[in-house]
Amino acid sequence: MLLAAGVAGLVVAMGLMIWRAIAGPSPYDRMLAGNSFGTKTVLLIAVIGYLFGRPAFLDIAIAYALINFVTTIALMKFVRYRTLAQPLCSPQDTEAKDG
Amino acid sequence: MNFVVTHFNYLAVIVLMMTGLYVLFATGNLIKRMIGLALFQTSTALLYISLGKVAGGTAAIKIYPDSPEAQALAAQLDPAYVAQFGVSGVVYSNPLPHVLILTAIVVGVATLAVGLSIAVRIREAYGTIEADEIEAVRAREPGE
Amino acid sequence: MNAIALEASFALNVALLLMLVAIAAAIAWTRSLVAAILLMGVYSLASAVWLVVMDAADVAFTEAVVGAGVSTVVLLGATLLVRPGPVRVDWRRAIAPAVLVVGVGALLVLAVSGLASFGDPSSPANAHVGRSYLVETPNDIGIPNVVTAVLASYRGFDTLGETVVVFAAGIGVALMLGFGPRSSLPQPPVQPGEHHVVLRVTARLLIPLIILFAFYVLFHGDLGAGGGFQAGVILAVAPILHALVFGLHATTAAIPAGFVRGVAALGVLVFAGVGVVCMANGGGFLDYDRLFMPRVEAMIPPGLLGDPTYSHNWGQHFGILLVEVGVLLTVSSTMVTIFCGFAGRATHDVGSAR
Amino acid sequence: MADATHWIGGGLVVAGTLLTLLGGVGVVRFPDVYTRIHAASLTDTGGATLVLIGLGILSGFTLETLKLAFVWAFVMLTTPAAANALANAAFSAGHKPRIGAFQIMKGESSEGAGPAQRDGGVAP
Repeated sequence: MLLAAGVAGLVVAMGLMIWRAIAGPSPYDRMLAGNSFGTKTVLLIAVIGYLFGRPAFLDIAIAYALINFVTTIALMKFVRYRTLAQPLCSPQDTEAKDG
Repeated sequence: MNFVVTHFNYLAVIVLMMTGLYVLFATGNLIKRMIGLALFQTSTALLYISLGKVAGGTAAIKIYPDSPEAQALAAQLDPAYVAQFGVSGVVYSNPLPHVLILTAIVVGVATLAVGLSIAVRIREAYGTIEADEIEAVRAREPGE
Repeated sequence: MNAIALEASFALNVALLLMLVAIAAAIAWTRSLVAAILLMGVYSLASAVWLVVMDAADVAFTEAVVGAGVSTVVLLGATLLVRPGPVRVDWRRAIAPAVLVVGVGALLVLAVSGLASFGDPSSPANAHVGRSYLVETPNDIGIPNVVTAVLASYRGFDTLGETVVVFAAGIGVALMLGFGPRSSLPQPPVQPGEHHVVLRVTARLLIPLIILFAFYVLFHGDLGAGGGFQAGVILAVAPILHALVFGLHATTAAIPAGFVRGVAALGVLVFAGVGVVCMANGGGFLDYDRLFMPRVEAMIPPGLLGDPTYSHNWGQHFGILLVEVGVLLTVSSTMVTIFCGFAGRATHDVGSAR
Repeated sequence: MADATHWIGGGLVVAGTLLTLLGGVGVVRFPDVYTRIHAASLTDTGGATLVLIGLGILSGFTLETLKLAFVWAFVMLTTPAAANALANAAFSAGHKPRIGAFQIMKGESSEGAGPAQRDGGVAP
């Protein structure tokens, strides 16, 4: 019963994230919504596993948590730097620019 | 109305498939077309998985019939139903659509990549990825 | 407890499908390609949750790592290379597709009305072949995950075909786009004080864990959700993350292009080689029961590993494991090839090609 | 005893869900990127912690507990890092905060990167 309530709350929160991902307005809002949607997906998978009596599916939740991060980084690099191949700048780079 | 309830999954999947098909046809942008194709493909996968679902079933990974997990799952269902449709006391969903779709998804991303790389080469050859502009360029250069 | 779980299953099914419809409509409606690609990733995540509700744990695994991970990155890489403007919308061009789509949709609804209702255990799809796989797997194969058993053993020849298709697609992308960084790109503009120390540290922590998790998924594939395809994609995500954070030059310095292509071929070779070994021992192609010579099989003590309630067929066990390793090698190196092809093709090549 | 774990674990799950829901409302209602990132990342990590602890109490001490710990560790590692990267990128791209001490800092060059980065495809 409590788990079912938890699932319902997470689904509603995912719906709110979809609203933000569609509405924008800036690409960073969309990326934020996508990333947060992914985190809620991880939690939803975990709770569903216990609700339906097969908690072994937590593996899938682990995979989501890892993949979600990579997707967000790729989107961030795309929107901000227009490249996927260049390294993200390290502190030495910015110091060189400062000096 | 009863039809809508019993076939809700199929109807929703048809809406998704048609959305993908619409994106595929309505836009001239090749990248957007590939997105539409991916949408269509994912929706087809959803249709297969819907067909393989068995009411009250669980994932097709065997659990021991006398384990607490299996007992809890069987307790949710009518014993006659479990006896008729279960396999040694547990009702499983159909694994065959899962196998077909699992490989189809990985092959799908590989073919998506091939399609996108063709789009990239088209951009390099014609300077655009809008389908009608490509036609215009081809009309101007009849030698090709 | 019991009724709640069943009702919750159907309610969740309906809610997630409505969510998917909303996302698909937004993808069709938006003019921004970035938004469409991001929403495609969200669509994959939502459909993966739905797949878990539909008991398709293995498919959910694949959809999550492929749809939300690799295909988003590939789409982004392609978008970078073609540098499109905003998607143009012309309502006159939308009429004919809309009519067509409504027509096809109506035909499909007509076709679907002939299907058995959702969840029917005695429908033709569920009653015959699928059920016999469930019944026979403990005797024939002896592993708990029926999906892996069907994938790697019953339908092993089909899976070999799929692996070859993935391999061929990787070759196609490599031929069309090349492999890896071809020239030094201009550095992106750096603002003072802008650096990504947090990302670099996190990536350095995560990359080994991703690789470890990929191998867990591979070796756990016959016991729970997982297998060669999923593990391959997860393994490919580690170099992709490395390239995203530390640059593609560093990644190709660590993993040379030739090595990756060789591994892709090796995977197919391992898969087909297992089949040939089975033939050499007097069985059919990919008949894992004949993987070992009878003399070797007799030397394995019964009940060596696992639970004695499942009959243990060692040929099947090792055959499936070897085949999954082959799939892992091919899939992971193909995904890396595809990523490097898209990310490494310099954007100014596009301008100079004309 | 079983009843107590059921209520405590389930209660923690529901509490974590409510926190996540609160963050979702914040993401929809807040005025600019930075406040939205703040709302989402804080409630995601907090909600994940509560939900996963709740599930751990429900499951007892098994192999699943270890997996829950892994999920928690990955969420705690990736969500703040991604939020940091997003905020860093948004700020360096010239997005102005609507509220707080930094809102006038880039006032002069506000028509620079901010509006140009709005959606659209790729700038030529």
